[in-house]
Amino acid sequence: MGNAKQTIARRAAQELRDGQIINLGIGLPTMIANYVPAGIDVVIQTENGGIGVGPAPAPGCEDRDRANAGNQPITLVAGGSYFDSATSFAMIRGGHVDSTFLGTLQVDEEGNIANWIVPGGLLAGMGGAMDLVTGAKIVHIVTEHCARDGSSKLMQRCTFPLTGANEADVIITERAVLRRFAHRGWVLEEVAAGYSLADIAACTELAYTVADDVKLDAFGADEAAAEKAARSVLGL
Amino acid sequence: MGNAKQTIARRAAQELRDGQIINLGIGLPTMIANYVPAGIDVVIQTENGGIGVGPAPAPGCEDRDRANAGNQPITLVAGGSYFDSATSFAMIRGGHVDSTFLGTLQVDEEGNIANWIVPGGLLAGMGGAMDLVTGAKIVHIVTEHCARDGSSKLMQRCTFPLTGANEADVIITERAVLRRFAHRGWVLEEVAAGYSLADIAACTELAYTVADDVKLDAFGADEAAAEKAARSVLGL
Amino acid sequence: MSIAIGGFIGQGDPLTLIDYLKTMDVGDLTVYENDAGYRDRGTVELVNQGKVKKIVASHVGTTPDIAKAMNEGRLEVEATPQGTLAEMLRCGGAGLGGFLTPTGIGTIAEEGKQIVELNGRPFILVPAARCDIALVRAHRGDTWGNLIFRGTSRNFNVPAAMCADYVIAEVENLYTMGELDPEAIHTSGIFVDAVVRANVSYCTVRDEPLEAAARSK
Amino acid sequence: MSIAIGGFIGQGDPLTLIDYLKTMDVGDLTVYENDAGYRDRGTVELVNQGKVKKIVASHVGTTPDIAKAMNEGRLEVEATPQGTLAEMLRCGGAGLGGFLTPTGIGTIAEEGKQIVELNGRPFILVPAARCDIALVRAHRGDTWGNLIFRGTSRNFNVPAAMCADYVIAEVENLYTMGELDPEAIHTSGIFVDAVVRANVSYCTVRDEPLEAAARSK
Repeated sequence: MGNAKQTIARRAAQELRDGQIINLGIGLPTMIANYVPAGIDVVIQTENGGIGVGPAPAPGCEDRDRANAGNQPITLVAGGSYFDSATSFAMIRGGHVDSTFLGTLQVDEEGNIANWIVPGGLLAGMGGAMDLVTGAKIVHIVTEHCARDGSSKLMQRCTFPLTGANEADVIITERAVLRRFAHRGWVLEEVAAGYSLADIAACTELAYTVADDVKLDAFGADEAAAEKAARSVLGL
Repeated sequence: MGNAKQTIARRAAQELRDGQIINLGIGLPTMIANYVPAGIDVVIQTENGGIGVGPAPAPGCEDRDRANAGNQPITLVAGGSYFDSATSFAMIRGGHVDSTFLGTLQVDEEGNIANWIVPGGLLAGMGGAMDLVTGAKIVHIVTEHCARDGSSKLMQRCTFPLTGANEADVIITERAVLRRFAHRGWVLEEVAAGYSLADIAACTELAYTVADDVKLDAFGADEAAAEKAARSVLGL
Repeated sequence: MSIAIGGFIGQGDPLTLIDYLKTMDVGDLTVYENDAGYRDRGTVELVNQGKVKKIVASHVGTTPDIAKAMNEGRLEVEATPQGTLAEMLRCGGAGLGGFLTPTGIGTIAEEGKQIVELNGRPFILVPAARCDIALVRAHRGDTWGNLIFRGTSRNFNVPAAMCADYVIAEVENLYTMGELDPEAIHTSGIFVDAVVRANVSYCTVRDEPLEAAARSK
Repeated sequence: MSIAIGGFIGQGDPLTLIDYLKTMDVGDLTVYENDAGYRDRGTVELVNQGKVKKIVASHVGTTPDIAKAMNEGRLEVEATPQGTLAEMLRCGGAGLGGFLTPTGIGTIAEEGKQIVELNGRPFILVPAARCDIALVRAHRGDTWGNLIFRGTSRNFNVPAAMCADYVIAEVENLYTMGELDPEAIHTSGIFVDAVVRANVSYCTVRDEPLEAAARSK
């Protein structure tokens, strides 16, 4: 599964539409910027106070006052600008951000998201995640399908404290893409290369229906091939 | 009473303290800026979005985008700046303006102020007055003592719709200065030249006590003298 | 349909867009604006055309025709404290449901509003105003909609530009992206949906102030 | 005593003032800040000195010592959504009693809060935070307290500078009045009570991000 994150980021980037304003969470979601399809121009907002985030600066050109919410150095593209935190969350909460991509610990049947605290674990804090899932027009959950212990992160009902209730719109994992509709609930739209419908059913707890036109081998072929090659080299 | 407004503005300016941030209402209050005592530096905020209002520009040098809330051309002194209306009222409501000077139709025993609408009259609107009387630390009412029909503007109880309840701190008229204290209510502190304690009592409906050290002939002597001279010239 | 309009008794009024609106077949508008313009110019023109049902404003004393329209029952005016109006628009743009203000407690501004007590102090609960359209004017703007205002013409243009589903800005000077200083943008293009060139000017301060304006606050 | 502190995990943290606070004999502080600093630098130092009773923050994962202080019962942390915290400070500075936010509905952010329904939609009523003191940092400032920030170091410095009875700004570059562009001031001197020169730097982005920071959002 070494390539799972890349598979997810690459597939998630296919969700982008030209002209959209997006916010990318820390970690895996930030990688999505590396896979923006040709011909698609998106504007990246960072909740600590910048819009128009561009490529990372060249080594040695980092600037203390140009960073994202994960403290990684950034640049701004032409037309970008800076603002304060109250204004930033006016943008986010006010629905001016089209789409957000966030990792998660759990996501469930009702679109509930739990991504900020493990009961009994150390409190870090929700940061801007609660505002992002509430305010962004489309909330994409980008996550490995299963937790480290093998249990499904796509649960019937979240057991951890929620980040947002009824907010998840799309789930993108290294194995599948599910989209949630008002009346139908979660619909399985795509299955990644190397997985079958039965595989997805086996590792998914939340109820979903399978789209009539579900796409098999829809994405991840490159990574699956690379993985297979690696395994074969290793004699696995 | 041709000089009444000047008398009021001149006396009101004596209330200013060095370093204060003030907001001046349209009309008579704006005249106070002409009488700021030597050695006193105040910063003038205008609620339409400027701070550090300076002298009026020279004729011909007016700028469409530098005006006060009454649409009069302004300049800014060094250190002044511009801002939007939401920020302007954050300043005003948030108690960052030390003192405001406003005209009124009525002011009463409880410090109620009515200065924005006459029942049955045309609606113009309260503008920023309600926010100013609520937010400014000290609210100075600067007004002629009596209305045109001779009735006292310093009433037992306002009869017009209020601008603010329990907000007036100081009343400055061409005849007297009264200050309101939490437990004592209104206290007559000064009487202008040409008026006696009995004169003030006769034209004031709101209840007040007379300060032990009330000052008679406290202000307005110049204007009273000028008026007397004018009357004498006219043979009145 | 609700429209937020920037400007302050002429200063920074989006007259190009208002002129355009005058040519359109629209009606029943509810306008959120500090005022109705200056003298016979601005939103008052839409009122005189019968396009406006209601105006939520802090002061309409600078446009004498508004009083006439009210008296004749052609227009409803909801008088709102200036700071409350600015915050209503900002909150509408910020995704907030409303806010608690001490302004207007004990006055008719309370009427029809819920009062909430916090720490023994009463506040008026004011619902946010989210509009369908906003019209604003800026001194400089780029093709993405970043805006920079000039002087006291910034005023309600900033909160108005935040509060609507579709925001149109007229700009006196149009720049390409990257020409404006990223530290000095007053309104980010994220809030703005369309930019047009301003083709008429506004003129305020060289006129004598109206008596009505001078009398009231 | 309550203190609002600007900055965002190091970016724009007022370290000169925090260093000064370290030398002072104060305690029982309640701090409103996005976080507790970065690694071992910032408000976390005041916590380690035992000066802080409670911190209201959106995220304290970038300062490992905070977890220790919480576990040992030396510190109370009130986790608050980042946008809610920014708005609490702004509202405190704007004289508002509070605001209604949809953020956190259906989560523990609701706990102990009043829920207000408007047009069928529930909102959390969040009381404003008005603090005794605020500490902020700016790139440029003049002797009256006008401030201009740089890049993403603007962040919480703007709302923090509004919300307190006494606001102290450290500035990297001090100017005399009139040297800063009146159109480009981010925080007006009306909000600021004292200005000092910043004499220490902060450094964030050249370090590798902490694992804790990278893991959580």
